[in-house]
Amino acid sequence: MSAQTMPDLRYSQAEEDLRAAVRELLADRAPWPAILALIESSEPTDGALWRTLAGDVGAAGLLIGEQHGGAGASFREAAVVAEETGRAVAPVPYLESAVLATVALLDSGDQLLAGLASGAVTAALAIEFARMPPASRPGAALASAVRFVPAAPGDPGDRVRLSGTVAGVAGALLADVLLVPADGVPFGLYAVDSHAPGVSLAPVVSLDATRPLADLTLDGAPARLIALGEPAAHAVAAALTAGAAMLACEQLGVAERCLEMTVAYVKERRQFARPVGSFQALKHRLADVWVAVTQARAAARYAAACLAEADPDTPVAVALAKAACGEAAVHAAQECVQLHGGIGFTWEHPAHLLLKRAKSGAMAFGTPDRHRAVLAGLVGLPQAPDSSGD
Amino acid sequence: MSAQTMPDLRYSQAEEDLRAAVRELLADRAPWPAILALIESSEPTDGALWRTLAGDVGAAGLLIGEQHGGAGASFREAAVVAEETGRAVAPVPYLESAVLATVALLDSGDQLLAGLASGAVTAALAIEFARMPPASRPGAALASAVRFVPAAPGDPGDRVRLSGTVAGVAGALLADVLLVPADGVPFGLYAVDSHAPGVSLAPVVSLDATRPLADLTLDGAPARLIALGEPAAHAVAAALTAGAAMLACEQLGVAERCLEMTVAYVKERRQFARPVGSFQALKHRLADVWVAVTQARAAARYAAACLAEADPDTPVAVALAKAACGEAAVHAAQECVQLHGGIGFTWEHPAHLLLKRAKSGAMAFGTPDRHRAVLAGLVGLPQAPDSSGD
Amino acid sequence: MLEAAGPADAGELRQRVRDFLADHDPAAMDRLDFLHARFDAGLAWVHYPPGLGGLGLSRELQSAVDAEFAAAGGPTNHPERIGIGLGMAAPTILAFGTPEQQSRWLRPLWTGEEVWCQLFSEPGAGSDLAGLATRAVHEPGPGGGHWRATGQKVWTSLAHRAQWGLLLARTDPDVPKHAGLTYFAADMTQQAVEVRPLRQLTGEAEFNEVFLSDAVIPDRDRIGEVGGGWRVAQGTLMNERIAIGGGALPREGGMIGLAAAMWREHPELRTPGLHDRLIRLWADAEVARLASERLRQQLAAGQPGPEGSASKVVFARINQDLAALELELSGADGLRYDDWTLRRPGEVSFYGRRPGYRYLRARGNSIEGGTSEILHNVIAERVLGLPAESRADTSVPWKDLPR
Amino acid sequence: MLEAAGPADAGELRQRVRDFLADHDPAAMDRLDFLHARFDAGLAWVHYPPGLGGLGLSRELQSAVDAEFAAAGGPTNHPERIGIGLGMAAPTILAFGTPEQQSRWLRPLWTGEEVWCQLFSEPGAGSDLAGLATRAVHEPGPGGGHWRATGQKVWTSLAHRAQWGLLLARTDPDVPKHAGLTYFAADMTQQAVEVRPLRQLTGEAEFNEVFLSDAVIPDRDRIGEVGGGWRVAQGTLMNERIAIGGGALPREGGMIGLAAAMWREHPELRTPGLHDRLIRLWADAEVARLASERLRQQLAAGQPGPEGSASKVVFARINQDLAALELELSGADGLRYDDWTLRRPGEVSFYGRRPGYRYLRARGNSIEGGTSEILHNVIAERVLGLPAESRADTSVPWKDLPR
Repeated sequence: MSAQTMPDLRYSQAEEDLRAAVRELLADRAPWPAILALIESSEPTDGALWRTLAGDVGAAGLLIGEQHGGAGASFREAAVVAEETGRAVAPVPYLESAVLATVALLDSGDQLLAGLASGAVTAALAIEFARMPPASRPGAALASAVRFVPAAPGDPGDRVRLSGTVAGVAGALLADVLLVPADGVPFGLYAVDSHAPGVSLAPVVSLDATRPLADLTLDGAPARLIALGEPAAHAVAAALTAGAAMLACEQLGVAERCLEMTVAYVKERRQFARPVGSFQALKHRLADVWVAVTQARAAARYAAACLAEADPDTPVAVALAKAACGEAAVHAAQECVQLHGGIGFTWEHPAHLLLKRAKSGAMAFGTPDRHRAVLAGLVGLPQAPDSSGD
Repeated sequence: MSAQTMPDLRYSQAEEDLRAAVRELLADRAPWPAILALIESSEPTDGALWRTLAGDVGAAGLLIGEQHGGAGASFREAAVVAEETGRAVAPVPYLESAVLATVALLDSGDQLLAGLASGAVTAALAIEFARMPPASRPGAALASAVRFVPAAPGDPGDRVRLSGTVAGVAGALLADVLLVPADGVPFGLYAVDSHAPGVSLAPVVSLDATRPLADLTLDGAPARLIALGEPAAHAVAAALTAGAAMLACEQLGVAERCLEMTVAYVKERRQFARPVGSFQALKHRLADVWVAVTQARAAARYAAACLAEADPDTPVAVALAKAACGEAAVHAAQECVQLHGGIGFTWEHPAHLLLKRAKSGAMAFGTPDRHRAVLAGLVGLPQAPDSSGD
Repeated sequence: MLEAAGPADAGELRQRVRDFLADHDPAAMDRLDFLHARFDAGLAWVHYPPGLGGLGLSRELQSAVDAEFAAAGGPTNHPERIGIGLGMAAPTILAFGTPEQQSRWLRPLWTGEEVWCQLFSEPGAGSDLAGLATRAVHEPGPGGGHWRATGQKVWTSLAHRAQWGLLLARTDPDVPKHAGLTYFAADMTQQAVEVRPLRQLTGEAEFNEVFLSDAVIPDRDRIGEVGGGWRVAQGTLMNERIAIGGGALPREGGMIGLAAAMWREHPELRTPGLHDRLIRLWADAEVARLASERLRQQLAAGQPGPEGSASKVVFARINQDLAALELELSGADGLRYDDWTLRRPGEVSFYGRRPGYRYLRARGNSIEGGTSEILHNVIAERVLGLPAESRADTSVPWKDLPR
Repeated sequence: MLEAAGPADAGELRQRVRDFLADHDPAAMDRLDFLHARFDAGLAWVHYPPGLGGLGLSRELQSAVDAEFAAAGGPTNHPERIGIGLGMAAPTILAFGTPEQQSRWLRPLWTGEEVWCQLFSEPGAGSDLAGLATRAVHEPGPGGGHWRATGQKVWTSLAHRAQWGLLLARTDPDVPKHAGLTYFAADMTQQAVEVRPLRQLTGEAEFNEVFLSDAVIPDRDRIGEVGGGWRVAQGTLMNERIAIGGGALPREGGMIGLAAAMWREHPELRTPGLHDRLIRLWADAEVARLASERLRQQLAAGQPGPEGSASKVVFARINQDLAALELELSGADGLRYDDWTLRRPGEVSFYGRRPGYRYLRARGNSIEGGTSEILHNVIAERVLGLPAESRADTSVPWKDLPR
């Protein structure tokens, strides 16, 4: 993408209105004490809040066309919701269902889209949350450990059965439907009812307790074919790419919240009879965080805009955003803990929720380091040979 | 080297006495204005000062055995002199003649050693100043562009003639004797009179003007054999290894001087009606420089001690020291320029002498990056495969 | 970006340039005559007001105009030689000058007939610009009388070629320092102004020292109120920071392009550690470019944000790191320099000459135009609202401050 | 290092241990009886004075003693469980305690019969320790009377297992804050001391909050002068920083060993960027180890340097960077944690459990035992002699400070 066709990197008024609605809901329904209580409970996702966000606010249907009951909006609007769920460390499967699973279904025009758009159905893409989006070799990167097996006697014609395991799936525990990429001849994408026989989900103790993961085991689970071959591979690749970009936007929100929380704290906290925010070394470090946020924001907006316009520069934009926002979020969260001093190191203070969301998000869909390696390939900066023996 | 046999990393009283003598001489004879004037002159090395340091103070003979008129001291003492020549950005070929050339000759017991020890003779090793010491494959890394040719009619038996070029040789312009590694059958080390016919030295405009480089061209220059085959390769490798270690010590001196100069300046310089050194952000940055210096000092001492004891851990110690001291010196010098503000950016202020010595020194004998790559090989941390295509 | 102001405007504007070119053949006209005519037609800088070289349009439309003129082979005003005039003096004159000053100065400024320089920093007033000591004393007379200025300024680019200097001077030492400053345009060609080259660590004398010894400044050349110089200077500095840190560049524009090219062209110089630094800096540079672009879009839409300070800070860091990388990547060549001879370059370039020069020159990027330390203070205090440093120096009369 | 004190000493000392072991068969003796005998023979910590578990020898000789005892299968005092006693309380008691206090406390401290903890930080007094609010009021009586202490302390490791707490309390609010503090050893087992677990972001409650409600402290358990507590506390803190940052380790000891092992064992997880970080951190960790070793040599030779602050700062940075690297190197496993259940671990370990725990725990390394920010201040002001922060809080009575 050349400078001549640089997209608008600002937020539109409609996007700001959407942001305000989401922020108000999350501030009201998911304040820090509620989240801290939730992660100690047996169900760390707030299903009721998710239904409100998905259905009433319409966040679940943003990317879905109007013909399926969605808003027909773009990744620009979806990005704004991701920023807000990041800011709030919201315990809802927005990224998992409204981005990952939804994008995997978009091209198929499958009937599930209507349920997703209304918020009646929640779905998850059964792929490891750590998985990198495929960059240059989509086919090779999409191998799945799940295999389809011939349909059982009496199964309808579009049904097969799936067996295999997928570790560390995000959003699976709350999902009604699991979208399962499976290898066979050829690669396919299938829908599996999460309560069907042969489906078992084992909760994982995740580093980010607000985003529960689960290990999925399928043992002859009945499945409905969504897409086969190249369309299936494309659907999964598109979902991972969009997921990485929207997660980057989520991380921008995390970084912004960390900065705001820290700035507010250092203005209040007094040591040596002065606000600690009057100490220049801390001021300069917070200025550095703010600078990192301004940079990350531009990268996040560019990725959202490229995705919205299906721009050929999208792989570069997503790798840039995932690396920049991941590092900004971790930087901001680590400074948030540090500059809160001892209190930021306690369980009772929400700083750790932001830190764990930041660090987990930076690793999900590939670390900043791996995204820079992809970037190097995309922009023609090949690696050096091993020189340790010279 | 295990923790049980950790050498003494402190400075002995004898070393401190030597340091004081060298520091006094250099402060007296090579103050900043003198060096600034020298680098604008046609001869940027101070020959008279070098003769005093080499002969009267005895710096040239530290590494040379008493049987050749030297002090029979060790690399620990030599390191202290290097720290001081670094501190002063001294325009003398201590590293070039008293370390590089001297170490190349040590094992041969050649007659030149007596002249070097007394300061009567100055020598240079004709090898590119940027050359890495060989780590794991000494032979392969020592290929030379100079070739020996059969002796001319009438040449004495131990004489041959050399032809070829060596770019960017340090200390060659002031040297009486050039020690030239040459390929042939086999690799050899030769002594060439720098004023002999067939020897031409073209001065190079060097980034560190206090350390002039020259491009050497030999065209049938008469040469005397010093060592042949494995002993020659070993002599050159030992010289490069010792050179890298002593250069690291020199860089420790550069870093220390930068820190001292900057601390003194920020205590004096007032802006906003306060010393700028009272601003906490600057204080913390200077504390970081001091921390880097304390770390670099330990690495430099360890390298000197390992060399002194011919410890098998020497390759690790030298790579560590060259990387750590190079980065500390550049860090300290860059902060020196920055924290002096505009004045540090001018030609009249000596900060740039330190900056150029620091940056050049970090690149000579291999950048910190290349030394870390060697280290990775030495300690068994192999590189990763190229993953940009994943 | 053209869409932002509507395609009708851009099309109409292009047509207007073509109409102008139909009447003014650049091949047939004297260069200055052509530039004067272009200015008078409002096609110099279309975002300036009518009558002052512009048409009161969006700033973003200018690139279309420049492209039309370039395509037609029109002479340029050599913007690379008059950067201070275009980037700092002109916006200041537009914002704070009288209509008479605007008419008098902007046309020859834009055509390059009159070069401008900036007389702000002093040896004792760098980061603490408001502490400056150059005095200007008023002498009554007809037309408001005149001022006599005495003092020493440093870090003055182009002073030896300048007709005018943007001068910040102390006109009242008896009030706190920020309140006692006044802003002038000083005639640099008078005898009382002496310009001496100031040599940098690169060997060049890109800057100058300027000595004012009872230099005369008519009161009509005062910009803004007496005692109001600090506010005017802040406007100039904001424009300087945007000029240094925020230039529009294509992908791989600037220092990153040089480093990436060397990497691609010299596989034998590559090392793994340098690759990691390079790709980090490539990503940083591209993200910084996007952030500058976003800032420009906000400015064009009348939503100025505080991100300009971030751009300058980021630019300096990336430029310095890239220059260091490029030098280390140069291998043995990195130990060489091209030339230490004292020279006075005709224009400023961060990207000229060889890697050694670029490495050294880049060290200045975090000093010139507001040090990175001062910009961090600006961000912390003005953007984040953190408490200001305790300042003993802002409430007492300047003359009573310790020095 | 044995050479430093002369081989005769080391040999003689080894012989003395062997003689002791000949008379005291660890296999045949009660564990505590053995430890008491070892203490009484001066073989507990040989650099302590005779009569207090030592022989007045060089600290460096201790490792030879420990090695002899270990080789003979002697029981240890489980130093990993009584780190605060050994690292902080003992040096403080030795430096500032009365002979009676030394005799009373050091023996059970060393054997582990009495566990010590540290009651310094408060919710409102972290970096600004001298601003603490826990009050101790004197009540006259025989033997100097006693004190009654009330207040809240935080970040107290081992408080739930401790017999004694090193308490810093305010005994005079009417003088400036540093002058009104006194140092005590408080009996932690009394009713008036309540210990509550304080949970960290790791899920563990490694630390505690301690509430003192009119806790009684006999005046004989005061350490140092009334009003002289700040000086005593400084000694304790210096020892704490050395204990955290300066432990003697072999090459690849600590976090670097874990990261290097994962690198070597999992080629499939390697990426080029992580390699660059790993080898940088390997070099940093090894250099930091050498610097700590150099510091220990200086201390042993009676040349204490200020490098202890550097060790703590460097340790925290390297540990944090390595823990982050190890987590990222873990691949998909890095998104998992072992257990968030609230637990009270028996001992503190930076290197225990899995990478997720180590990453989170390491964030505390730059906060506990003096934040890295405070240590930077210490270096800048006490080592480099830069001007102190302007302090409004050091000259007015504590009670008049804003809070």
